[in-house]
Amino acid sequence: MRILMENIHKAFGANKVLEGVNFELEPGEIHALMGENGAGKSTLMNILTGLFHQDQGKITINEKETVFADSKEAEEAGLAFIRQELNIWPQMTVLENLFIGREKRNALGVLKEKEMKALANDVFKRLNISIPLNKEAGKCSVGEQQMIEIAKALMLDAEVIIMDEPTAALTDREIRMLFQIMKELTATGVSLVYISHRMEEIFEICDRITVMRDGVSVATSFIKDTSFDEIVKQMVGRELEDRYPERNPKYGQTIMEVKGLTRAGVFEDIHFSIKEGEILGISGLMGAGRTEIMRALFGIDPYDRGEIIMDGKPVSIKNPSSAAKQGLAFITEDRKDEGLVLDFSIRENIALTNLESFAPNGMVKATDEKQFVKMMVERLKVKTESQETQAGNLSGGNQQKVVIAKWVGTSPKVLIMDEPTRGIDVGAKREIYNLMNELTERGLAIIMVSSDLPEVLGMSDRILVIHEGKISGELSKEEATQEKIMTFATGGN
Amino acid sequence: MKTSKLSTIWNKFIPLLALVGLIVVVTILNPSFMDPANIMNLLRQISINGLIAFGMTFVILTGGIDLSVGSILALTSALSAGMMVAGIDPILAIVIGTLLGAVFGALNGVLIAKGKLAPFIVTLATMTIFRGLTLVYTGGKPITGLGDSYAFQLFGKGYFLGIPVPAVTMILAFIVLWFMLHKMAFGRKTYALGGNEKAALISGIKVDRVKVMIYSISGMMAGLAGMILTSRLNSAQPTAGQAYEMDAIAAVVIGGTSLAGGKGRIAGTFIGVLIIGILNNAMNLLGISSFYQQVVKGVVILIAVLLDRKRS
Amino acid sequence: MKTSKLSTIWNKFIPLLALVGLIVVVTILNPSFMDPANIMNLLRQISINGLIAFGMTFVILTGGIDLSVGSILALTSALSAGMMVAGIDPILAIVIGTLLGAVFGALNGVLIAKGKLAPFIVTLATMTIFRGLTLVYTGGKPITGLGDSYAFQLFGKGYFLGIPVPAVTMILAFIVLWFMLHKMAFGRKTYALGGNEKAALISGIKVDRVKVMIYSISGMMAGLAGMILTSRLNSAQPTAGQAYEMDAIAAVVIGGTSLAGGKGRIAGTFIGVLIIGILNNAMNLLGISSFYQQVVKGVVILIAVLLDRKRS
Amino acid sequence: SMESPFVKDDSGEKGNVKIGLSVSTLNNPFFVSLRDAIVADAEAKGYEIIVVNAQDDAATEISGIEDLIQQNVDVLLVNPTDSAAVSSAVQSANNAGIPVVTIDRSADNGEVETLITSDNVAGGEMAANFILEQLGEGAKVAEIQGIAGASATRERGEGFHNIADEQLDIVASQPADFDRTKGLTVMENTLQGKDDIQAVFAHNDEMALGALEAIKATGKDLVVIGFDGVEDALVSVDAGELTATIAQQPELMGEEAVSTVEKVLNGEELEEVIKVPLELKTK
Ligand SMILES: Nc1ncnc2c1ncn2[C@@H]1O[C@H](COP(=O)(O)OP(=O)(O)OP(=O)(O)O)[C@@H](O)[C@H]1O
Ligand SMILES: Nc1ncnc2c1ncn2[C@@H]1O[C@H](COP(=O)(O)OP(=O)(O)OP(=O)(O)O)[C@@H](O)[C@H]1O
Ligand SMILES: [Mg+2]
Ligand SMILES: [Mg+2]
Repeated sequence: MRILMENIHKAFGANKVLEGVNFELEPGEIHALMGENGAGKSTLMNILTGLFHQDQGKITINEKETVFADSKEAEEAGLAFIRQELNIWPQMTVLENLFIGREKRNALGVLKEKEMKALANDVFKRLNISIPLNKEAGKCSVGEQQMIEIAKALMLDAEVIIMDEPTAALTDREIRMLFQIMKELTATGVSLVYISHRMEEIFEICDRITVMRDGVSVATSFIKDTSFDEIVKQMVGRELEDRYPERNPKYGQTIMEVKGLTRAGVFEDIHFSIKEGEILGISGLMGAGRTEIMRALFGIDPYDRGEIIMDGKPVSIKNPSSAAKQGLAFITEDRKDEGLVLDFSIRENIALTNLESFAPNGMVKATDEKQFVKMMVERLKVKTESQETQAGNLSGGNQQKVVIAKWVGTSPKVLIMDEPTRGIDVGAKREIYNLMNELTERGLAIIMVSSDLPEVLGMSDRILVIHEGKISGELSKEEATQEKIMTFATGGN
Repeated sequence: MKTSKLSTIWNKFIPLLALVGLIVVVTILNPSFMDPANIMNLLRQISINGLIAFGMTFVILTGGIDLSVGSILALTSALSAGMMVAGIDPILAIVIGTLLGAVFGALNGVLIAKGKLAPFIVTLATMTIFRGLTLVYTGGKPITGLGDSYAFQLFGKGYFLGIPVPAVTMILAFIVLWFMLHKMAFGRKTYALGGNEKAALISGIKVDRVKVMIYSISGMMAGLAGMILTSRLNSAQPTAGQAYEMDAIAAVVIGGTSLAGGKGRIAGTFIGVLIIGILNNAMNLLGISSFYQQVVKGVVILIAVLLDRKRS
Repeated sequence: MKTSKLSTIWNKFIPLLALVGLIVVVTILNPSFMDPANIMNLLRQISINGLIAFGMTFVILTGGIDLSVGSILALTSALSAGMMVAGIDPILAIVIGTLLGAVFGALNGVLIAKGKLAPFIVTLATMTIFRGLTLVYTGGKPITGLGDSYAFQLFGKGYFLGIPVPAVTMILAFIVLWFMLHKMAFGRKTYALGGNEKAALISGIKVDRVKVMIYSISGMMAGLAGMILTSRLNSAQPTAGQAYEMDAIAAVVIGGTSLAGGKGRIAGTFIGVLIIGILNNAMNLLGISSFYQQVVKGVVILIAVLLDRKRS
Repeated sequence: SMESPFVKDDSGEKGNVKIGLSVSTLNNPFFVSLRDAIVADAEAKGYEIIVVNAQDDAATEISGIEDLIQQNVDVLLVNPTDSAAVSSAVQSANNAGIPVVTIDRSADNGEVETLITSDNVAGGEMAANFILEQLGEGAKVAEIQGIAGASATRERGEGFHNIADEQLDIVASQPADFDRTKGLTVMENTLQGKDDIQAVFAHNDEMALGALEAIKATGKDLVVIGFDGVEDALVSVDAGELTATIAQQPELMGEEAVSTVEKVLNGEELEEVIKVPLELKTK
């Protein structure tokens, strides 16, 4: 299928999101689409697949001008879209999820369960994954859910597959598998649009790249003719220093110790300690249980056994409120679902964790609050017109900064960051790394859970690897390599 | 992790166990509860709440609610009784009455889907409107003199193979709706809507159409219940069906369907209907003072949902 | 982005405009509506729904609902009347009655928060239970003979600076609750809970405690309304307060608060209360038949929420 | 203070007489008939009449009466939901100088010109006596009660129990909220528990007619007595299905009410209570 999008414009109300984008897709190619958060990548693809309609501009498919009335029509025409926001029905089974809206049925609308099961098994075999078809999708990890989405798209036998950050939640093993399949697909003439913030991936798998900046397509080039630095320059409009800032950690005393933390069937005998000024990276395969451990540490989920020691004193953490009192802070992996109140303004979100300090006797002191939020917004370089902007209207990177701001504002001793840069563009990533550096320099300890191996290697002072709920290895910054981490992560040693 | 599969199966049976427990207790306290005659009684009595609750199950599965069912019941009852008095064939009037229920339900559905309004407030408003229209139409007085068509009498009061016809109607409706919900694409869409409406829309499900369908089903079941009631009472009562929505909702929730939508089973609703029906029947049989009956009923609802909650 | 700010301000005024429009129409149709005496009438009439609706606003802002307010009103009314008959000082009885309302509300809150149950079903159950307890306590009969304490009479029937005392009470409650909602940390937590409960919990908010507080407030307002009603009726009626939850919810929603939680204002609720109150008052003044009144009321609720919807 | 600063001036133009009527509910055919009778008679006499409906809620009732006062009615006809609860509304009318006539139920406080009522207690007694006549002492009866707490429930029950407690055997007593559907199910369940019942007394005709459907379904032939004498019930009695009904006479009450209005306007002396006779209707 040949697709040509010319001079696409789109505004949401007064917010001009796309202002002249050109994009083309040839049969059998993998075409990368890159750009900062909020550049309009997802919006462009939503327009192509009929969810939104452009205000101006033309879409030509196989030399014919085309407008899809809705996403279903695009799907029927052979365009599959793996969306950035997972479309998962947590309470339905994996099988039901795979076929929602496109159930196999007879003329009367009666479902053909057997046929659907067979199809699902085929695609899972092809993806080399083994999620039970009758498992509730909500009980699958984010990574597994992502694989379900990929499977859904593959089952459509589409001519064009659009992947909007499919690897953000995946670990190396799944990514390898995915790339393998992408190669196979292109060999049969299927073309792919690949949106990602991970530069390595783009260079590994894509044929061409279009870079977007501020709603405009700035350049399209062949991957072999371009370079890392050039793309970054096109994206952010300036040169960027190294991807990871240099770290010169100065450790203080041990601030937190965890001993024998166990929750039956989920994680077992988790043991570690962390010093002031240190970044402890936590790596592992998807579903290894890293998030579960962090949730237990922060008092969101219970644990069966074990001890948490802060500043040398055993503490009891029953809920997030008591965790915060002990000086912990937690940036969750899912900012929309667990990090932000999307209807709240930036101010209200940042103030939420700090209400006690603005409202010592229950009354909120509005001026103190504004002052404080202003300071945080400036310090984290949140891009916004005003602190009254609704959090839901911010781009992903800026949302993440708001989540970080709300916790940094509490002056914690230990900051837990679960996938701190998931779905965030290079520029914003670098800012978050700088911030992590700045915080540790001031004596804060950071526990960073990440599935992005270069990030783990680039930022951690020490690395713990989790395999099936147990610590399978510990590596210092010096000895750590991708291979060693993967060995531990898969249970080898 | 391993226990979870076992406990999932176990969980499905919690409402059933509650039901069995209730039956055992009631039978011990008053053995005449188990009389075939009383069982038939019970089946007939629950048929109206049963029909309404089955329709309500679809609505609640989508995360909605239908407060107007009682008023739809009264309005369709009045309209079909009016038709009968005007000389229309009673069976035809029953069919029209049931379909009118679907039409009123569709009106709810259109307001909710196209107006993008909360189901609670829409059906709260139509509850008032339909009730008002019923009172206007009947002038506040029952409509009687519906003739003595045998078929019509049979519909509410007759027996088929020894089972009360309303109960047979309810069971048939259950089978049809169960099939729609669990074996047809429409049922999948119902669950999808309740589980994640935005995603359903993005997945190309015609969300509005499904909603209109679902509220039509709810209205239609209320209309059908209205027809049974008309036959049972041999008249149309302008005040019929008041607060019926509450019993229906309670039955759905006791049966394990989540008010947040996306999760639940119509078979559970059937059990919920039986639990509430048995409770009402048994408290009468046991001669429990009516004041305490309310307290007991409330407490049983609470216990049922608490048990249900424990399982997750 | 720029227009949106303007339209946000505009939007806040939609319920207010609806109110003004209604007042103009009514006054044209029957100028005696604007009589100071009638305005005072009106204020007194809306005070009970006002108090309940203010409390309900908190509940709905968290995405919950409280169906038990009418029953709490009846139960506290009966209990405090019982106290007065037993010779307790009427003012003390009023204070205790109001606090008992908070206690019953807290019970709802604990069941919802600790039991992790849906507010709808919990308050549906307690609605039945509290009503049953009221009937048990009163034996189904009104409680009379409350003595003739002047202060007590004043509470429901008196005037303060020419304004009916119940209206003064309502306005005071409004000011206190407005302050709590918009100027205190507690209010912020209420919104946060409704906007994203998970995020609120993870932000260290004691979600359970806030919920208990919120249902206590709702119960307390119902209790206070019950005290006013007791004084106005000079007796406690076991059947008082039936279906009051519906008017309160309608007022909250007409005032622009979303049933999904997280969005809305208590000032809007005040406007909603006025709209419903004026509607009831005006339809009586205009001599509209009570059957049609229901139809009109339902239609007005629909129009109000449709208008409100248009603004987003 | 207890006084409103905004006193209504009732010096308004005389001539056209305006009556305000507050009915307790229109969800019951008896009260619908009562309203119809009053409205018809009043209009026949050339009075203007405004009706408000309390929907069985005391607070709504007070609001409605206040709204009537606001409209400068010359006489208030009030059919209270409850005699205690209506008092403050009656007092408001007194303050505005509007004469009040209560119908069916009285007001505990406030000045009332007169009460027009059928004697519910006597009606309950009539029902019990009728069963005694039909079946003799010790007959097994079931009582189907109205809405718990409603005055009609209390008074009719009281009259019935006055006689029945001593001379009959009350085997079941359950409320069916004056509702025909509930009358039906309550009767079904009661018959299930106790199949030796000989007679049924229902606090109104609606419930009696519902109970009758349940009894017909079992093929039994019991003595069933209703209360009110609504059209349906009278038809049923004539058809030999319902054994009897203690008929109130809404038409007569309506007529009485309107002529009382006339007397009040003329300043005539009135008796404290005007009793409208109840009538035992049998085939
Ligand atoms: N439905 C919508 N209504 C209003 N604004 C929207 C809507 N969808 C997207 N936007 C805005 O459009 C802009 C572009 O968003 P888009 O999701 O296309 O960015 P993106 O390039 O995919 O970014 P990311 O890398 O963070 O996914 C953002 O400013 C976003 O806030
Ligand atoms: N809500 C849930 N109910 C049951 N099991 C769950 C739930 N969420 C996650 N799990 C399971 O718990 C295990 C650990 O998941 P967790 O999210 O902690 O993994 P992770 O290492 O953080 O990986 P990810 O990269 O996917 O976040 C997985 O096997 C997952 O399937
Ligand atoms: Mg995007
Ligand atoms: Mg994780």
